[in-house]
Amino acid sequence: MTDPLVIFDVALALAIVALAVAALSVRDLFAMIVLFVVFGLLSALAWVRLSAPDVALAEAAIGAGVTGALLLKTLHHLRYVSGTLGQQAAYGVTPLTPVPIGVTLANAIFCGLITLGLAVAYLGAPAAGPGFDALVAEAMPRSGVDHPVTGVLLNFRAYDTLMEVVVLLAAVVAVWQIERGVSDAPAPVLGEVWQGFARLALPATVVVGTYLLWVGAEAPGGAFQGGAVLAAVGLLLLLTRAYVPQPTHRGIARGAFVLGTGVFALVALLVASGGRVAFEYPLEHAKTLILLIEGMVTISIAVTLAALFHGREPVAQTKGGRDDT
Amino acid sequence: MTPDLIYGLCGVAVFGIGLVGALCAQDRLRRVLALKLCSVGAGFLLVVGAWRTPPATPDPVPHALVITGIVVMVSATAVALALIRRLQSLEADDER
Amino acid sequence: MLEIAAAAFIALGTLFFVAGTVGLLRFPDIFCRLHALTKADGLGLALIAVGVALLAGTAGAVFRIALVWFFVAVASATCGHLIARYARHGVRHD
Amino acid sequence: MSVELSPMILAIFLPLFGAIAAFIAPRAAWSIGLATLAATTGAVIWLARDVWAKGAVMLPLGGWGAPLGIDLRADGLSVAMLALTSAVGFLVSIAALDSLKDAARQRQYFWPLWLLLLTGMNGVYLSTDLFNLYVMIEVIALAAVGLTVLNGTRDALRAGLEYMYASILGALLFLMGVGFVYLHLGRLDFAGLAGAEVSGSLIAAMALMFVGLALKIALFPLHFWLPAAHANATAPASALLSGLVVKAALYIVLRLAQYMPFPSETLLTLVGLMGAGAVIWGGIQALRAERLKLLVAWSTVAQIGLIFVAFARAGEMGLTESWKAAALLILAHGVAKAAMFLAAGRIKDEIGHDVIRDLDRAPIRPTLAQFTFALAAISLIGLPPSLGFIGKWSLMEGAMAAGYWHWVAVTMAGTLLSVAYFSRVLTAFLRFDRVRAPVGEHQGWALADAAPLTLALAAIGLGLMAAPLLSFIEIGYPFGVAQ
Repeated sequence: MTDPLVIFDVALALAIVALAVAALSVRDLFAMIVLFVVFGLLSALAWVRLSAPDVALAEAAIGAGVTGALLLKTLHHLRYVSGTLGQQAAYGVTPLTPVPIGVTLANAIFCGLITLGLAVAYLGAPAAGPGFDALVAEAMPRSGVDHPVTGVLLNFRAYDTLMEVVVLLAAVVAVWQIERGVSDAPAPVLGEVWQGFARLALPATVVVGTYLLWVGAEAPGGAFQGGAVLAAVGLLLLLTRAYVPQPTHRGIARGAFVLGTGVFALVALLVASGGRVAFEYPLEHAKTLILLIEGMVTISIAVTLAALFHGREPVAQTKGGRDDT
Repeated sequence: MTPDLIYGLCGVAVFGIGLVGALCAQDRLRRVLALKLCSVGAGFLLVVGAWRTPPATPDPVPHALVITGIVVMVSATAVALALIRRLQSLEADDER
Repeated sequence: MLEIAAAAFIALGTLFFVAGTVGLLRFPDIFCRLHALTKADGLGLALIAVGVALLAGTAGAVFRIALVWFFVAVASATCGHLIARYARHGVRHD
Repeated sequence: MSVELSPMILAIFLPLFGAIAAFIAPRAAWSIGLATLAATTGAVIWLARDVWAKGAVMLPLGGWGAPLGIDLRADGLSVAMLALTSAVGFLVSIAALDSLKDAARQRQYFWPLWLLLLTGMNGVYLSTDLFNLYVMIEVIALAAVGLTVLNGTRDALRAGLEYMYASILGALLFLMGVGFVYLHLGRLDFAGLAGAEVSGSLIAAMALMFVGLALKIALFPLHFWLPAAHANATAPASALLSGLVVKAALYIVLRLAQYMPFPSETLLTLVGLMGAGAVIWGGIQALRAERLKLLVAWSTVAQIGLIFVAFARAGEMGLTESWKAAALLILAHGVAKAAMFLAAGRIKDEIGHDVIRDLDRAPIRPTLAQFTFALAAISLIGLPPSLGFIGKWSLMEGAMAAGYWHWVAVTMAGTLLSVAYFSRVLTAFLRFDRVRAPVGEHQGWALADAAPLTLALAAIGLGLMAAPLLSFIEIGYPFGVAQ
């Protein structure tokens, strides 16, 4: 029969499942995170196979990259507060009560049955069933962009995308709220080679991020992928300590967090005139407006993701680093 | 055996594995990771649903939805991790 | 002809990757493993990049493949250095 | 060029802009917040007038129209939920002014988080698209977790983390369900769901979405996270979480039941049984609770169960009417529970603790807060003429008419339990014989009691307006016309 690619697909799918199992079962938390990042990258590869390059880019940059960085940062912090930094052991602040094997087994069987049910339901679903294909194809000429995914994200379902940026805003507000009074774990010294690498990588990352944003109008890429890559610039700056967040920068940071949401929502409201409803961009300006929104959203995403990585709101460290009011 | 079938089952399996982890994992960090696995599983399902046998191009709407889902998930992860960091700092203070 | 050459390069590159992976799994300590991994993978990637570049249609694509190779090489060298540094000195803070 | 506004857009965008402004200008946050709430309430009133005059209204965002685009839709039920949210929210905000006055940082973050929460909830009540609902419940989840841990205590953080796990898992189950709906139907709007033929993937989708939402509603036996989260949050946050936030997921369940080829008799019975379990278990736990706020939180678990019992009260045939009983109970619980949590917070502030056993030893009696608590309890127990009474009455009436006496029995049992656990508190309020110090009976009156008292009075008074309320939520016939 067969396409040799089927062998590749099966192997990749098995590897993905195996990595998921391994990430959950490996003892060492650092190994867990590394396995998870590899899992994310292979998932992205699978999505390339399924002709979803946009999703693959987003997953690789955000799902694997930024999430992995967040997890590593947290692990570093946990090891620092528990005094196990530099030791091989897990951080072990709270000793974990061992679960009886019976409970674990029962849970596993329960989830297994659910998964089986879902698999049966999936196999029963119409393969390559109905979809939005025809509707999108019909509406694309009126969207102002040439790349369908960007058209969906920023025009047809722009409301969803606005709310997604709102979720990001809610996250950074919540993180700043939650982490007040948490003192920073000392950043590790990474040495000359690392600094040299960062000097090389910084400009390249800026270029790649901007390119991804720009190219989104006609090819895979766009605000989210570009924003995530630019967030990596922020991570590099924070890790090399080329930039140290200062309390006086809070105002600018807040402005950058809300920039995307604000501009997006304002544009959506202001276009509603002359018989148009909210989010209905006039065709002759659609491309400009979408690019404007994408640019602002990219800035917000980049700054927000970097801030989520940094965590704590930069406050003046007084009273031994605590302000619990 | 078509790619959508293979990866669809793979996605369901990943979702199930994530579910086991979310229910069983003791460690706080591992539970966050398990939830992230669930979200990747759900992403697989949507991407697979969008797949059309070439030369037809896939349906872009689910792709956009998955991108939204990925960004939403990273936000939720960040909040959960911030909670863990704060909580673990406080608990470490207690022990001292 | 070009395709055969490309296939040969890619096959050779894959062989290096396999060798690197075997080294990763079989060598006794972290430095030997790093040695196997960075050396073999660096060469493997370069060979595969050459093979793919032979198949690439446009100059732009070749340029991009070269960029990919370059950045992966720099990143993996840096990672190798950081891992070795950590293994030798542990983490230092200031 | 004049911008044409729709009240639906305003109801979502005003809180969003308010949140942005409150985040950028933390010092002015409280005034921005109150102004935003007043404006949002105005928009909801405008929308209510529109709906009253024209019936259900629709707005295709971007002009694309479902299924490609996303439509906003408002009918009687959605306007009732919006009105509940903004009215209760407004009063809770006023109460928050007082209870957060000594905590500068809490106050600074309370407003943006609460306004984002409002954005999310209003978005849910107007949405007609499954994926959009997923994004909205995530907005709600993140803002709600932020509010849960506002006071930063260890217990609140632990509870908040559990809440976060439950919330994310619930949302992801919902997302997986959305995936299955797409596989089967190729569209995600409500209109596409209506009249879809039942298949394996649709059943899987329904099950996933229901379990996900049940996790967010804290329906028994998935309620494990709720008591700690609601009991340990700061008082205005508890009022918002218990009174409003769980209602958003409940509302989605109502909508899904409306559009999906939902109920077979067995399924409804299952839902009713889960509700009955919640009524009994929540009641028992509330009886055993040692702290006032924990008791109130457990009573939320029980009351949510009651709403599901109301939903199942008359089986499949009765669903065209049953949802109204459920909706009435949702409204009644929203108002009364917000009042009760605020009152409990006031009592705790004045007395200095909320250990139920020692409430009657306190020489300080915050009389007005205690009175408010009692009024809210009347509505939650379901004594006439409160809105809770009307809800319970229509529940039992329907169950009796359909001959489903077991649901009547469950409701009676739940009512008795609620009488029992609330009287634990009320007797403590009224006993003075264990007080050592001279009693300052009228101590602890404060302007801060005004907002909860208004809410409690509304919970009672709305019962007198039940008939117009019912005819209003029927606009747009959410569940079709009754036979």
